[in-house]
Amino acid sequence: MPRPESKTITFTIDGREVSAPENTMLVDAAKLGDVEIPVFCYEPKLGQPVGACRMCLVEIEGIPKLQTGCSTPVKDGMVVYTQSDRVTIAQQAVVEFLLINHPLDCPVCDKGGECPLQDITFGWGGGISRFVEPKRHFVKPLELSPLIAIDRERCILCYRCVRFSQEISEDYQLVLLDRGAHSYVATFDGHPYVAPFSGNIVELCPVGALTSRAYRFRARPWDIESAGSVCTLCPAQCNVAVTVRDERALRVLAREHPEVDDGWLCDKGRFAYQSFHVPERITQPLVRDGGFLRPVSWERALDEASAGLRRAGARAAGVAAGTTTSEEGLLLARLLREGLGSPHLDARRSGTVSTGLARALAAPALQARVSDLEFAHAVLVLDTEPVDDAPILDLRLRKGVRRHRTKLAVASPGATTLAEPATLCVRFAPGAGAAFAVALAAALRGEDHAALARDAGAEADQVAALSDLLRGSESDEAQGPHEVVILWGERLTAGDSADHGAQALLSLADALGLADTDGAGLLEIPAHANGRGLREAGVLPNAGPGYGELAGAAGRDAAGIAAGLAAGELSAVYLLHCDPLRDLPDRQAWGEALASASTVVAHASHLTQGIREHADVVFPAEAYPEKEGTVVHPDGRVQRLRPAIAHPGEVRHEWRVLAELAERAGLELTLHSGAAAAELLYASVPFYAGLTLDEIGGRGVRWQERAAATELGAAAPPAPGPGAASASAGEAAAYRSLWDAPEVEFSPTLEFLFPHPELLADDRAASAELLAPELETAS
Amino acid sequence: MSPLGWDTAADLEKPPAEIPSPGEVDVPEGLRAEIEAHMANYPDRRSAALPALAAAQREHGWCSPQAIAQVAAVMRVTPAYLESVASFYDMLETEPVGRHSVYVCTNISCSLRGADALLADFQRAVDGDPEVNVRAFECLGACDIAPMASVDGVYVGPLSSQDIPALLDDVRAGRAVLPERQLARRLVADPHANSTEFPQHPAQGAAHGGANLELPTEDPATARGRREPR
Amino acid sequence: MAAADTAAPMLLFTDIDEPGLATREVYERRGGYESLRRALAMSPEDVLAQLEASGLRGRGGAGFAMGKKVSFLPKGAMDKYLVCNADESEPGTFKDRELMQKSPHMLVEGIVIASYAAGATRSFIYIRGEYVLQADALDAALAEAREAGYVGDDILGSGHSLTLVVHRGAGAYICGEETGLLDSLEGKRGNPRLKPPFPANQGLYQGPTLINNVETLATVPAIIRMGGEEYAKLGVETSTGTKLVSVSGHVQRPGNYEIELGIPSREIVYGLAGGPPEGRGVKCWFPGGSSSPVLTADDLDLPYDFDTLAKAGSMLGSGAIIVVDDATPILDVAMKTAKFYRHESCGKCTPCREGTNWTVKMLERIDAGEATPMDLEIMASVQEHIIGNCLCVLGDAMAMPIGSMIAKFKDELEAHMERARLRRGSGDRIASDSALAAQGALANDPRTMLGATGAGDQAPGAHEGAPGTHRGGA
Amino acid sequence: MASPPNSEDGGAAGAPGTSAATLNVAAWSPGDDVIEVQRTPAPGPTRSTWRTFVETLRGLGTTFGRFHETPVTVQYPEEKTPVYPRFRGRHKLHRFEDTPQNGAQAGLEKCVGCSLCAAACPADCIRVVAAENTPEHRVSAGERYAEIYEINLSRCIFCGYCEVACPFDAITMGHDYELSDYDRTDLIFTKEMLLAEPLERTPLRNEGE
Repeated sequence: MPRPESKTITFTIDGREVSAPENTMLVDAAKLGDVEIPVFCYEPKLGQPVGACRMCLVEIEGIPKLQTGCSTPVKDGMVVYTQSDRVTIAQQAVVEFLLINHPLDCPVCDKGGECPLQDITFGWGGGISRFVEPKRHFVKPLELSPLIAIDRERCILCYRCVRFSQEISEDYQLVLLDRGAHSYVATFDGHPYVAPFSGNIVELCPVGALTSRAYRFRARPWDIESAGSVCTLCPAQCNVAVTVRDERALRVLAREHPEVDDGWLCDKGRFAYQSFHVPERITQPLVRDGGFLRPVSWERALDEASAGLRRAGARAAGVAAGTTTSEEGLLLARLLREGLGSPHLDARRSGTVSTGLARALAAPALQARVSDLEFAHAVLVLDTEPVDDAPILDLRLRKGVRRHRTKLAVASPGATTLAEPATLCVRFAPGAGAAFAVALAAALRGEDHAALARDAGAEADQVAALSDLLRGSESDEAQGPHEVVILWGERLTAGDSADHGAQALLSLADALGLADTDGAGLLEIPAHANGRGLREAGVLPNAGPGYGELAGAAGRDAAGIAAGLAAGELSAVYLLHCDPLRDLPDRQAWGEALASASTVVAHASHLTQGIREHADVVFPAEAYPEKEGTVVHPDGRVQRLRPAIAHPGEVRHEWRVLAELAERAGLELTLHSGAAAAELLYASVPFYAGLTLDEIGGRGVRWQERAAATELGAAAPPAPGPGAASASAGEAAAYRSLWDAPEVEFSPTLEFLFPHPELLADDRAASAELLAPELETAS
Repeated sequence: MSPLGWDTAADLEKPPAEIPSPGEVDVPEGLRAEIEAHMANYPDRRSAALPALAAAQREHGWCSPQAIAQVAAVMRVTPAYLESVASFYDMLETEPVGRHSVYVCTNISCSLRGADALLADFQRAVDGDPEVNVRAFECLGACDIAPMASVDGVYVGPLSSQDIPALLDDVRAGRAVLPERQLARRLVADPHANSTEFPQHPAQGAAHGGANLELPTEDPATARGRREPR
Repeated sequence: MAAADTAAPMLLFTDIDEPGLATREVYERRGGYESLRRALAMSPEDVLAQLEASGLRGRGGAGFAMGKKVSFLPKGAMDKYLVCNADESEPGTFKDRELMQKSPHMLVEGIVIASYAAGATRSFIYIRGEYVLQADALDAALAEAREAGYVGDDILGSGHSLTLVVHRGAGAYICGEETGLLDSLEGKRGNPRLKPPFPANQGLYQGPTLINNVETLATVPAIIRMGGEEYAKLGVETSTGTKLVSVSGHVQRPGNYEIELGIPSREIVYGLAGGPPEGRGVKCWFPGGSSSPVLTADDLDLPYDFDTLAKAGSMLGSGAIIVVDDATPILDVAMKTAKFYRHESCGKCTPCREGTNWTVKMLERIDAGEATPMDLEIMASVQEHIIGNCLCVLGDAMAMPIGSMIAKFKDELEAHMERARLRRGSGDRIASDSALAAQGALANDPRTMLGATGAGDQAPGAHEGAPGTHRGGA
Repeated sequence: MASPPNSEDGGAAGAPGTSAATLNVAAWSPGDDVIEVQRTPAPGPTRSTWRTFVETLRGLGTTFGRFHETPVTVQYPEEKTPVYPRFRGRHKLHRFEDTPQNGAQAGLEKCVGCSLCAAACPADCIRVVAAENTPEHRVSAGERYAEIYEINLSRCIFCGYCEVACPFDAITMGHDYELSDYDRTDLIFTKEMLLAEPLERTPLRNEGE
């Protein structure tokens, strides 16, 4: 769908000529001329303006009544006054009305100091109130959910929170009850407001009516600093601003990036920062000694790890996941490949896509941007559940349907939360994603797909309907090329049918002409937060940095490593931000594998079961605001993590630990700073060539849009090997809840969402036993 | 006193109130059929919220959480959405009330003719009777028979305090309330509206228009006396 | 009877009380649905031309030309909607009730003709939930009309189709505001929407929507029958045709009257409705429902039409005349009015939500003797701050009459305030009343009317800890 | 303003000397804006003799005239110098007295931990970490209280902005000026120290003294 284009017009505001794009709302256009029009209810992210608060009244020449600046689009030659007597009186009147029932308890209010109501009262209010009647008083604060407190005295009924619930996250749980001056924000019958995105209402609230219970009274705006970062708790990599006080993270806010997150955050991203500062966090190196993990010095831990790995030599293996940065991935790869001579490493959950296909899938022409999800004519969500795998994209898909009438189709093995906005929902058998894609590609090519659909456990006519939807009707074609985005999950290329899945995707792309259409393409949601970056850094069994060919034979993939360890063919494994029992399929196999491994080295921040029971050396892992390094968004946006808070305890930069181990294994790296590690990465990956930290900046840069992108090289996709795509059992039950993460488990206010309460008790107890005394003496 | 809900926190033990899954809520068959029929009337199923809630209120007596959950289950919307709608409208009760409703209009035209005293007398007369819900109501659109009341949807007026016992007897017995005072029987006041050709409505007698209406006859002094009973 | 001189041509009320007029049989016997046949024989453009020629102005309150409203709808094939606003809840108004109850087919016929002219294929009658009898009458009439093929697919072989649904509201004044009505019809809370976009472009379900009052639509068959230009000859130049007026309050014969626009208001109040009870005079009167600024007895000679009343600082509104006699304290009228709008404010926009609430509190303080003359100024200024600054007109609907009462009855309000203060000081109202009367302070204060607060307070929960009942004597 | 001890007496003693240093504008005038001040005694034998004897005797007269007076030295630290009532000394935090009104219970801290003092402090010497009151553990009258309240008195410039900023009159500047210590860390005053009554009361000057 063509993105709106607008021409620039000139209008006059307070006697100043200002140029602005036509039809921008006056409030936004005025900012271009350095004129501020105060607003409460206006928030463009929430959709159409509602004009409820009446704070933004302005005078427009030729219109007798005052108009709301938030809902009046600018037109050429418009003459606007925001300082005239009429406007001043009206604005003072609105402030006076709003403060009638506001308790003015700013000193105890968490919003104090960063409160739009304070600022606007100060800037546009009359200074006095003529309201002498008693104000209303109620019990406060009240709990709206375990995460959010509500103070109804302070509410000015701007509708932002209920609009969010109804129009953005579309959960319709938070509503306004009663009428008129009695209206109040509430939920149904005292149920809590629990939804994946509920925390956004705290940030939206222009007064202190909705506050975060985790941040409650922790700091004042003048006590804190804000540090830009990138949340790496899931592949969506939302841009965030970490609120820092005394070098600890106290809060996470959205740092709006229209190409990444659109200004929203999921509750995991918003509240899981608490897990960085809990006593259960590992802050010292641990070594297994006499069957128990014990805190030791760094030197000892490095010695043990180094010795264990060297003993294993080529029989060592590595698995990276979670928050691992690309630099760390690269160093792990070099440690294993060059230092130990082992090709066995992986950053995927299972299965290997052959290099040629991987390169073809990464071709810049095929890559969709995140904003394409919003503007495309049709979007197919294929074998992924956005709300669990990359939550923020769920909001983007809903926005596309709501605002741009994007046709949304969902193909999944189970029920989807996108059923309501979706035009079409198609089911297939669990694990049969690749087979389904093959059937769909056949349908799109106009071939007989009935048998293929049956193999995938889908209904043939539904597959046909889906193919019709993706192809678009003739009237759609009249409006220009039909833009289709396919949002697919990594599990489509999992297990044995990885190549089939990749092949099917490429033929889908071919049939829909995705490569030739601007605004169309493929967008993969990898299983791990930096999945794409790690693959590009060469953390793959069959490819080096930048999908380069390997000198030697291909190594084992994650499943292969597990099998190798269990069979004794491999003896050591290096786990980077990965507890295989949690993060990788086939828990049982991994349990056996880790039990038989002679050396297990792990970087972990919490003692989850796999680490607790099997790791021999545990290095304390960094949380993302402590890290320095590069991560790559699923759409190829290279983003930087910069240290925002201090390392707790004895935590060290992980790239430094890996470099140290690599040097002990005989490599000459001479890395002295995080920037040097980044340089090494950008030099190693051909299509990152020439990247600098300045170029990445705070907003990141898509490598596909840089000249060096051609370095990826075109690869003729090899023909699929023998054997049909089949359901892979390992991935069948692998839909993993958003809340199934140690960061959720160890965040005090978030833990109620953790889906495995039985694990929670175990992990807690073990951590407390091991770490608590140490921490007490340390503090 | 604060309106209900203002001081209420969420019960963190409860699960979030999402759209009830089918089978989670038992819906009486008749109610389900009625709501589904309403939904078929509109291009968007949400439009049926008002008629559906009204139907549920007839079934349950008020829009109880259970009633709302039932409607939500049939309409496939969240209960919070329906609660929000129900609490906006005066005729949808979000608190338990008596099964019979007596809305006494206390808006300006009725007030000018003594509705406030009528309401007070009504409330005294039903004090302690949980079955009859007497409440003040904004203009019911029957200022020509002021002061008046809508008794279970039937408009009667003009009323005086003397009519209250008879009226309540009729309500409790399930009879038609004060048949001779019902709006349905009233002719328009405009003397020109009815030319000649048709026979007079027997119940209305010979007189046309306003002539058949009894204006409250008491003088201001007695009116004042009645209004300040204590 | 004096009214006989002003005998207007009957268009809507012709034999309105004929038994059985609500049935198709009687309605057709009286020439019903002839206009529909005639309209369907014309092109939609011709029907629209007739409506424009008639000069018919909307009867709901705003008085916007109906033909123009229809012509604003975008042309072309799309889902267009026609919504009949039968949410008659302006205090003092009860004319639509009469039409729907006694002549529902006239409305149905009007809707079908208007939908034909507007190209709308879906239509809804949004009737207030309190009108049970009337909604039932409409449902019955609709069933008959469907049976006879006046509503449904391919009406009378014209190719025009229309689905018509009676939608019952549930008690909210704000749903009479057209955009609030649309939200309510979509199953939401009846909050008004921001305009623009206007309903004609983006209304019900985001489609172009024509919204008209019952009386307006019920007039359509008469216009088609007699021709637009002929209709325009009735009334005065900018206010054509006949109008139903609902007269209530302190008059001897309250009820609905059909008048030709432009007759003197005195004819209506004194001639038709018989004027206030014996021995009383008119203190003030609302010419167009409770949201119109009040006029005084001096204004009774104004011709009753849209423009004259607007020029006099008020409005014709929905044509509901409420007469207040001189035995009624103006404060009680103001209090009733303000409380009504406080109760009915939807709460969406700030000035209306807080302004109505604040006004009631100030009035209560005045009545409780806790106010000073400065409070009258504050109250007047609050009304000015509300007018024109709200999302919809409900705020204005309170602020205009209250503002007009403060302006026109300032002396009385100040006297009231002063007496209340004295009473408060002496603590005993009855005793002090006689004492004050002795001093002549209570002249012209019969204090008859209503216990404007106390029992009449129906806002669910006056949680603010209201100053309490102030009518002493407890 | 706090005056140094004995400033009045010192001023009186110096009076003769200053009167001797007469202003002597030279005959020549370098310009209207230049005034020449002669600081040495005027030359000449008469003048010199006068100075040697008469002035010395006059000075001794003053000295002996004061012989009968008691000493004015203040025996600090045994004896405390009084300060004026508005003297800005070490801060104090306050509790509600036994006045259980306005929702405040007796003895609750007035400070709600709003941090406004920290915001107002130009020396950045106040650190407040707030926490939430619970029914079981109620410290202040509001929703929040100061869990940590520290003033680094080695940085404080005693400007008094903190008491001006405080919306609850919870912090005021006291009269205690004895703020020396052997260790800088001991100069970080905690909430308990600030809430406690000073061991010895600083004497106040009387009105007009």
